[in-house]
Amino acid sequence: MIRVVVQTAAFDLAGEMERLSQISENVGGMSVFMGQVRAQGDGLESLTLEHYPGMTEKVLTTLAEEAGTRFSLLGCTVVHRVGTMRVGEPIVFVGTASGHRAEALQATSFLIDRLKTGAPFWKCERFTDGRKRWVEARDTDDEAAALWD
Amino acid sequence: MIRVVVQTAAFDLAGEMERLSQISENVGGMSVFMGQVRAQGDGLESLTLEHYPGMTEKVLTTLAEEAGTRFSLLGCTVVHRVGTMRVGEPIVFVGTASGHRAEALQATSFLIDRLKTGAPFWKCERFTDGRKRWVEARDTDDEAAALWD
Amino acid sequence: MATVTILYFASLREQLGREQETATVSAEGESVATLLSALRARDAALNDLFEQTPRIRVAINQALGSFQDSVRPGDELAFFPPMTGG
Amino acid sequence: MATVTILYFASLREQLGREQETATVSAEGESVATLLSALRARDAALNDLFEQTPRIRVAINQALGSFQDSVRPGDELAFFPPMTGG
Repeated sequence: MIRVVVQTAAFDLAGEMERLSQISENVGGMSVFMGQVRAQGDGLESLTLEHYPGMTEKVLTTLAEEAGTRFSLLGCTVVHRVGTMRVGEPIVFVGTASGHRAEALQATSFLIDRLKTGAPFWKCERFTDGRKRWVEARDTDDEAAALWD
Repeated sequence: MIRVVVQTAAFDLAGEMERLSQISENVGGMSVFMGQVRAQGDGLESLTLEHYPGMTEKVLTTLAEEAGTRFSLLGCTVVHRVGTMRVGEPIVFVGTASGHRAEALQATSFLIDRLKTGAPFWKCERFTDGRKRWVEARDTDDEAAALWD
Repeated sequence: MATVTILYFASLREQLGREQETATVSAEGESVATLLSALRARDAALNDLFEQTPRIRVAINQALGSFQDSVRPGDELAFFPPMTGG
Repeated sequence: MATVTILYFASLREQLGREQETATVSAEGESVATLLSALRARDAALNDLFEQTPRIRVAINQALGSFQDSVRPGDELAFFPPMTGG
């Protein structure tokens, strides 16, 4: 019921959702979060995501297992892209399926909040003028993750 | 940016998500909730959804507008099916797009909580043995909706 | 004739065996409760339905209202049980 | 020889100009902090990097750890800045 993937290719949104929705006859609600590269009005062209192969998969699997137990999930999928993505392109897919809506919605929030600060990914921004800059971690992300402790 | 549809046909999940994700270059996060007919171990075969044509669209549009303002959304889609749906079939799609994840996630919860008790839909269950039964409103749904007051 | 349209939905519609009817109201308007009393006084089935069904909701011109709200000629009234969408 | 592998990620990797190296540790194990002090004492670039970069994290065998944790021969150590995924 847990599916964790780290890949460079864009993900198959419809396929991922179809899989989750059909994982059990007892699925009553599915919740999905998708993050994508956002234009920021400062000439951002693309993001390059680096990760720690091996550790990434372990952390995401542990997070998905924790979500599964904590929110009684029937299914849980995390797909995270690495490599270079342009503005408008998807970065991450988090999907959960459960009997009732509250569990699925909460589990998705939990996963994306925890993933942001706990999974070994790093974003480097590239701008149209050639500059590049490593994204700095935000305190608000740490606070959001800590709310689930 | 608001899209409200009441229809008998199954919805185009991938199309709805694609539309939301591309609604603006400033979209950083998209959140989706999908509700579907859940097997309940009691021989449920299908749900028939009745609604109040005219009022339904008004209520859903008002809800979507409120969500848009309250959570600074860039896009908001509600698609609700009516008619008869078998176990495993989708009933409702709620999708929101915003600059940051928290707004999108909260807006989706708000919409589905409010829609459950505030939009004029009624579910009638049909069982394999031929019985039918109107679904009773649950106090927990009223409580969930009231949390957003 | 000053009339309002009355709609019934879901279990109310089914138990009553009709989905729509017309009723006469005064031109100055009267409350939903007053109108409903008059209707129930001359329709035993409607009276039974309202007696047996808890938490019936009313909508006036496609917006949720209360039984104390006024009804005016031309209004569309609807009665239904608590909603169960989503 | 009792060695550990050390990996550097993101801005650390980039500023240091390498992504991996090997270091010798005692068979009984020593803390990450002790090992790091020894490495910094003989590598000015590494010393500068740790002096200039706030909040560097450490992972031991692909799990987040602390600078007080022990390192043993064969371990995989990684240093990186706060994570920014999602």
